[in-house]
Amino acid sequence: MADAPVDITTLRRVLLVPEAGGFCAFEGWVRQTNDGRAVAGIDYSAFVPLARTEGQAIVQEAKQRFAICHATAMHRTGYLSVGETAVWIGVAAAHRDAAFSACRYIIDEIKQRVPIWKKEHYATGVTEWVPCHTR
Amino acid sequence: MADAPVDITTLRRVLLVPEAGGFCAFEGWVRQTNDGRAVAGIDYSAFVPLARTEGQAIVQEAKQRFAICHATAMHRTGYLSVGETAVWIGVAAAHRDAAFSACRYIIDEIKQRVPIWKKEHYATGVTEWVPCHTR
Amino acid sequence: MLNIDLQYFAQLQDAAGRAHEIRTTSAPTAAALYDELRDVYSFALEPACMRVAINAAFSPWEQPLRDGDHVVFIPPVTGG
Amino acid sequence: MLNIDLQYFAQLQDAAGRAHEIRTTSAPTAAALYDELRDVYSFALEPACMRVAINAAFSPWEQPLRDGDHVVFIPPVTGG
Repeated sequence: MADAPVDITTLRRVLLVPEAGGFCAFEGWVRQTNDGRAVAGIDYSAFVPLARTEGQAIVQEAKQRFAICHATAMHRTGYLSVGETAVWIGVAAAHRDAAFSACRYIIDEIKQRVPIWKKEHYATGVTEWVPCHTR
Repeated sequence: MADAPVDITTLRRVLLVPEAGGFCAFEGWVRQTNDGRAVAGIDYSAFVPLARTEGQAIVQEAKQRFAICHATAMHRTGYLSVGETAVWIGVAAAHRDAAFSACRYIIDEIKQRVPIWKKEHYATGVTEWVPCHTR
Repeated sequence: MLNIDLQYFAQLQDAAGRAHEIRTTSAPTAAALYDELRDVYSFALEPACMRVAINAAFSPWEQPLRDGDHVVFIPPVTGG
Repeated sequence: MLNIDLQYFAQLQDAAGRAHEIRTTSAPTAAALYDELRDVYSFALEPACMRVAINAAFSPWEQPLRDGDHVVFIPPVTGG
């Protein structure tokens, strides 16, 4: 959980172990439209202590389920403009199958379980809590 | 096709379009062991003109098959040491499903169709053409 | 009576008009406490679509509350 | 007779002991040319596990060769 931008190059470097041949990363970016409405930015709030332990639990689960070497996840809080990176996940594995599967597992679980909420700020000035994930 | 290291930050930045909410990247790194043998490095050779057109064809196919905004692929040639990035693929899409699927499609097709060959240099000093992909 | 340390997030924070309060209650469980708060703040969210965290850990709605517990009702999450 | 511009990669380059040659041949197709070269260089790879590129485009093995064509036999690829 980070309340300011994190350098992705640094996050990636930690995963660069010599046993790893495949690396998969996922990033969630603030998108300029959602459900056809123009978005100016998104305010992310989190119940930080639980978000942190739940995020760590998800990464541990990924390590148990898939043959991976290393995995990290980072999630921003606070107000992010269009184009900013809200979430970053990186997974290093011997082979690409495990890297892709674990990376997908981690982002899917984060979206389902980690106590983070987004309030979209529309270009019109209106703000709204995003009700739930539709995909 | 690149005969020297490429700055990943620059490759990624090109994909950062405001319509994109999800970004998936895959990197292939030179691994320190293969089939139980200690690897010092890998020499990548390519039939460059065909590798380039075939790579571009794969990216175009990915754009047609999946709802993505943008995709790029980079492959190194020449001698790479353990830990160096041999291949980089980045895909930006409105949603993560398409980003993951297209990224996976591109790396799978590259490994099957693009005329690039690797000669592994083992710690013992022996070198050997990798016979074919086992996974 | 129990003193419960409540923290509110997202829609619940807007409806309650606050992020935090210490509340004295006779509610024996988180489920009962949420029912009590719905009367006070008109929370629109159904408990069926939420989870509850007691002392920063996901917990059963029927877990007995103890004095001094920290309780957070977790609206549907939308991170990522 | 045709003059064919040949380029060799990977195992074929090692077996031929060269990366490039211009060869005068009566082989009417890439398939026939590969058979001719197997006699010369003892290539171990079966054509069934390879593809052929004529003028930098994947082409059928039975495509008629023309004078000046650039031909590359493509061993099983292992990039990525």
